[in-house]
Amino acid sequence: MKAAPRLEVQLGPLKLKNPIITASGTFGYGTEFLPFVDLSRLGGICVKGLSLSPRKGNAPPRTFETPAGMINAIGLANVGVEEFVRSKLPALRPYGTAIIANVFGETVEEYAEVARIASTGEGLAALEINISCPNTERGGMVFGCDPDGTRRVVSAVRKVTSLPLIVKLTPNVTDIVSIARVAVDAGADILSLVNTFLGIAVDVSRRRLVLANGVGGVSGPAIKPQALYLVHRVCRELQVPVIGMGGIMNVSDALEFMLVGARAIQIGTANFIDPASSVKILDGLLQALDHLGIEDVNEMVGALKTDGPSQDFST
Amino acid sequence: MKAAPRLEVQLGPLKLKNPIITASGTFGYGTEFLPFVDLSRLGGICVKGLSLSPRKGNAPPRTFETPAGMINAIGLANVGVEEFVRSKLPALRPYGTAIIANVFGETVEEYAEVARIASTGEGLAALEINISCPNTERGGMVFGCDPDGTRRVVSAVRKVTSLPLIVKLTPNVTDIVSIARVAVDAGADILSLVNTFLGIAVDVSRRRLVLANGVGGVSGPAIKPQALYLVHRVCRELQVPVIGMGGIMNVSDALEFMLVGARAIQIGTANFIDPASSVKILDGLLQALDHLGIEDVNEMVGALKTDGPSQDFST
Amino acid sequence: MLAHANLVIFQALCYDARALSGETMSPSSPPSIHDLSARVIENRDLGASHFLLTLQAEPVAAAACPGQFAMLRFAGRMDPLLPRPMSISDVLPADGSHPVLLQILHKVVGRGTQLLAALKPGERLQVLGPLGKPFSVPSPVAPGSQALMVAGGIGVAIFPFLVPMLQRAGLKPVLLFGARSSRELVRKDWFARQGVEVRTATEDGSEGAKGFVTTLLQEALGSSPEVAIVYACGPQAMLKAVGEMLIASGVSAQLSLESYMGCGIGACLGCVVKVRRDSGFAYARICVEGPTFPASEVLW
Amino acid sequence: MLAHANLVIFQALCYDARALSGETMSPSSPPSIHDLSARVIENRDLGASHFLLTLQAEPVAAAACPGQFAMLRFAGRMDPLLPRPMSISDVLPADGSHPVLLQILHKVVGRGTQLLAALKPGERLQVLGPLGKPFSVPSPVAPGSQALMVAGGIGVAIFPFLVPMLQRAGLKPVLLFGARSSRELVRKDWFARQGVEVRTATEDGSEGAKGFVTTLLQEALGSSPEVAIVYACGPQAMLKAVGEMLIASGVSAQLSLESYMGCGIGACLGCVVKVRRDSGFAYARICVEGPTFPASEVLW
Ligand SMILES: Cc1cc2nc3c(=O)[nH]c(=O)nc-3n(C[C@H](O)[C@H](O)[C@H](O)COP(=O)(O)OP(=O)(O)OC[C@H]3O[C@@H](n4cnc5c(N)ncnc54)[C@H](O)[C@@H]3O)c2cc1C
Ligand SMILES: Cc1cc2nc3c(=O)[nH]c(=O)nc-3n(C[C@H](O)[C@H](O)[C@H](O)COP(=O)(O)OP(=O)(O)OC[C@H]3O[C@@H](n4cnc5c(N)ncnc54)[C@H](O)[C@@H]3O)c2cc1C
Ligand SMILES: Cc1cc2nc3c(=O)[nH]c(=O)nc-3n(C[C@H](O)[C@H](O)[C@H](O)COP(=O)(O)O)c2cc1C
Ligand SMILES: Cc1cc2nc3c(=O)[nH]c(=O)nc-3n(C[C@H](O)[C@H](O)[C@H](O)COP(=O)(O)O)c2cc1C
Ligand code: FES
Ligand code: FES
Repeated sequence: MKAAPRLEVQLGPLKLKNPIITASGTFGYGTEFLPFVDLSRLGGICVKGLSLSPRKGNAPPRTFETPAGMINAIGLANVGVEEFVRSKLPALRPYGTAIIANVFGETVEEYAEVARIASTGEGLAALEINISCPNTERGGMVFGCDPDGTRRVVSAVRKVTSLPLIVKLTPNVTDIVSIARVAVDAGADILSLVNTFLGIAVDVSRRRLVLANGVGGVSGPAIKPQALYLVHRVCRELQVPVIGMGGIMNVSDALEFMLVGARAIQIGTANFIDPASSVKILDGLLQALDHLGIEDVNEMVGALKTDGPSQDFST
Repeated sequence: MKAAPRLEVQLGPLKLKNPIITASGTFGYGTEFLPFVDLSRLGGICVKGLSLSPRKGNAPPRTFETPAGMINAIGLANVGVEEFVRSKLPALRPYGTAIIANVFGETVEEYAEVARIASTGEGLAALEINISCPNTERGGMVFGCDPDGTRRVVSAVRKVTSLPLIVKLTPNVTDIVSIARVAVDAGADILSLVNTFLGIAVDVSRRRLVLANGVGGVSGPAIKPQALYLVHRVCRELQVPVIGMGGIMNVSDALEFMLVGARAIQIGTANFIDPASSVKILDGLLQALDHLGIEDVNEMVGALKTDGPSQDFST
Repeated sequence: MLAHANLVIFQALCYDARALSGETMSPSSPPSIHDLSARVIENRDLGASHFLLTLQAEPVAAAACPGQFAMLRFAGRMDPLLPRPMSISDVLPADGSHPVLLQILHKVVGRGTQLLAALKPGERLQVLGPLGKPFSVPSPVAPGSQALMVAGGIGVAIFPFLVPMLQRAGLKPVLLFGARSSRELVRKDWFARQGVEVRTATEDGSEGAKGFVTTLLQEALGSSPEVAIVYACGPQAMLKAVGEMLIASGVSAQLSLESYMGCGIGACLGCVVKVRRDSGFAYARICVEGPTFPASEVLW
Repeated sequence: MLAHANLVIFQALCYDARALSGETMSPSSPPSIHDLSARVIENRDLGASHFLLTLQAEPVAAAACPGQFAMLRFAGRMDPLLPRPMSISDVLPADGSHPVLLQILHKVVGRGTQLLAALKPGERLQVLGPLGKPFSVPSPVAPGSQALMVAGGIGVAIFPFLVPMLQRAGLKPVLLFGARSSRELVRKDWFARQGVEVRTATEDGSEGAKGFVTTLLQEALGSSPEVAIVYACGPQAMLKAVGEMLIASGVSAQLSLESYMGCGIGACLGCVVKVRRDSGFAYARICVEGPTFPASEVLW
């Protein structure tokens, strides 16, 4: 009998038993999925974004369906980092899966403080910093939309934690590579991308924006071609380990992200469509590798063939 | 009997008999659609992007389907501006519809020269300049991705034409408003947005990018929430007339763009799904206005209600 | 806040409980949730765009309680992407040819419900459920007291499953049913056959009182016999009006709320409603903390 | 380049021409294109994921010529978004109960063809056609000379409609049919019944010659009687091999090419193939300048 394909992946200082991670904001604090998912099988779990104080989030409506996607403006509702460390993290620890705390703040100091408190959590595998958050000190400009904001947040967090540091990039920029480079220079061990694309939905009969917040973030299959493009670009330009995401619904999608260079992937919106998506994709990955006769999932990472017709990235 | 709703719209110097325009690159040179569309009914026709010399375009594959969308890398294949003026434009003139020449170049001088030649075409209603083109003089950086490139192209074209000047913006930027502002300052009468979003498609079994060109542009319903967001932002920040597009498939989509402020809209990918889409949407618009008891389509433009829940655009 | 002390919540095995003769209705551990591919047994067109869909989804049906819902989806589709929440309208007892069946009563309003309406016997649909907090039934109750079910339009879907529970608890169920017109008073006769007193109102006056269901409620609250509890399901404007009337009247009431839903299982935080909490407010997830809420909790 | 002088192109009313007894096959103005909602008459499962779909789409069928295709789509769907190109496999003559019918022979390879396979009689499908340049038939021909139809797998779909045209032109049609295995040699018997000589090859050797269809072609070109023309349809690798063999042999040949298509009507410029033009090359649109191309024109 053939041995099962090896799934372990190493992302800088972070080792995962397999490349399947559930994405922040789409998997609650993990335990919501106990009826559907054997949490111990996952490569990692990114919890809902954590802030210094608990946040109620935006008024409803907060979500709406769009063509092959959805738009959300949850408003980063969460229990706060202290409550996470006290009650949510211990509930996840027994499953032996890498728990990743997704953190954000409205000022550089807040980022650092949330990161510091999260890092005190026993058994936390890594921090993921969500830099798609508006800087309240600078007129609401999103930190991750400019190199300076990115540098300041990442350096500040780097100083307060020795955990593996994942920086999660926003796709809403002209040149994601320049932001990625700054993040790495400022101390990121790993990059994850993409966060949601900005979008709105309009209700014609009421003549209003659908979401109470007006603007929201688009996720799901609709964004996959764009997300794949950005992941491919970052992987081509930088040596840093990358976690890819954006519209991954099945094992083929997951392999697409790995072929362009992602060492691990995150499953987001798919968790809403079928709560067992993460483990189904894991099962699918095992089958696919087995079928292809591939013994180690790392053989797929960046294995895109680039000979043949030109693959010009300028147009 | 009630009179039919008035559909005429005025965009700065450009008057259209109705707000429905077919988008560049999706409607050939117009005559391809004679079996399906009474061209004289359309508000306008944007022809395929024109360059100084004829262009063969990219090697195939050039298109691929994506979730609720498609990706294309045609490579701006076209007959060249002179042939357009000589043979394509005269064929369209009899229909009494506003013919808009979409033009581009690889240098600022080329833009100006194409625009100058196009402007000699008798009966042309407007120029639309596609600034999503790589600047071959500056390492392939896309003109429309930075304010300076935008300013130089728009000013150069403005000098050589007295036709109404539409500048077509790329959505692949951090801050579309700043680019829009530069375009207006440099002489744009009208802005049109959005062009396609950058994306790729990966063929897992062949381990290759699907398109021969590698990267392509994503269009269709998948991009609608993002396109709407960008049109809304530009309309809120600037007074310039805007033509909105991106994923418009039916009259509801068209009204969504008008409600956020677009005075006219373009139908792109929908022409491929149903070649009569443009006139069907026009018929739908007449019916919808009639049903709502609206006598003039301009009442819908920017008619989004913004009281009530906050509509914060920072997140 | 409403006192919960006299409400017994059936959190487990409601279907089985219904089959029992005794009054052994005690709370227990939360029921398990199932995700399964259900076979369509029947999809009956009730007119006026309403359909009664009967599914073979035994584990979901067997675990369901009145007031709960299920997420329905078409496996493998990317558009429409999200599953659709639908009340568990009823569960049918097993007979010789079928195990327990699940019924969904729905109205075509958009693309998802269009797809549901097109389902034919033998086809399959993915069902995730049962989900959410069930209705609770007061116990004990004064002999002869009434339970009002206030339905606005398709909101009636949630009530068939509740009827036998109320009857077993010794309550007399009365359905106050408002709709746009007579044709939309779907399943009215079914309720009558179960011994439910049905009072109707239509906006166009084509049947029953002309006007809104709130008029019927006002009358019912004003007259004897005693109303022990009110359940309501319908459009938000109606629920708001009903809720205010009931808070004013002091009668305990449970509203079943709706919202766009992402996940249905508490993970996306998309489906919230503002509720009274301590001195301030909180956003409660309709899919987990609801869809049923005490009227007094909801802050519109 | 291939001389076109001796090829008469049936650009109009091919179906009607087929019904005529005489040889009145002269070129005329291009046929009109129709976009209509077609009713499914039958969707026959031929095994090995192949389906024969019969549609009531009279104007398309009546205007169609062999070698042309149609774009099929499901109205109102946004995913899959694009219409699917399918060869017009045959048109069935009107009988008492039906007007002219359109047949599509397809193989399930992805989401679009899965949806096609699931169609049931009475359901509807949007059909745009006929599209593209038809096959042309040489005239006059030497008595007894052959026309070879080279089919790779589902490429066979394009040939049923061509058979009577060839026969009327005085050619003896021979089908060289290659597939992975015996089960995929669909509609073989139908051809035989029409008086077509069928020679088969399978990759697994389960029927006919073991190997590729190119082996059959090599044999056919080598032996008498004279081959007047060759038509080929199948995977790109096969077409390339066939094209090269035929250019070498000097026999005139028409290849039917495939590509991802956006619009099917020449507007998107998505479906191009590199072809010989003047001293250099051009990109020709498969949907308008093709799908049928002289083998000598195509630059792979
Ligand atoms: C807990 C719960 C139980 C429900 N039970 C039933 C039921 O038993 N029977 C029934 O017919 N419907 C029920 N609904 C409403 C049902 O989920 C929506 O009508 C349905 O999702 C609409 O789907 P669609 O694809 O047809 O419409 P869409 O294409 O999504 O939209 C059509 C229109 O419906 C509205 N809409 C969409 N989703 C919702 C929603 N979740 N709530 C309110 N309006 C919405 C939109 O405003 C839109 O204009 C329930 C909703 C919830 C939250
Ligand atoms: C002019 C023309 C005539 C055709 N006639 C027939 C016919 O008579 N019968 C038939 O079964 N098929 C025919 N095809 C091929 C058919 O269009 C594709 O197989 C079909 O579009 C695939 O659709 P899908 O949604 O099932 O697959 P998808 O979900 O799109 O993709 C499944 C797989 O099919 C491949 N594929 C998709 N589209 C094409 C395409 N256009 N050409 C080649 N490969 C493709 C992809 O590589 C993908 O791996 C024809 C194509 C053309 C261009
Ligand atoms: C409802 C919802 C909530 C989200 N919340 C967060 C969050 O708190 N922090 C974060 O970094 N990303 C958040 N995201 C973004 C996802 O983690 C992911 O980056 C994005 O959805 C793209 O992946 P997908 O297409 O697979 O969903 C959220 C996404 C959704 C849909
Ligand atoms: C196949 C194709 C070719 C296109 N060619 C051009 C072009 O030549 N010039 C241009 O400005 N935009 C071009 N576009 C962009 C469209 O005009 C439009 O901006 C975009 O497709 C978004 O609209 P849609 O979603 O309705 O298609 C092209 C789009 C497609 C799909
Ligand atoms: S629908 Fe996701 S939390 Fe309720
Ligand atoms: S498919 Fe659009 S040009 Fe051929």
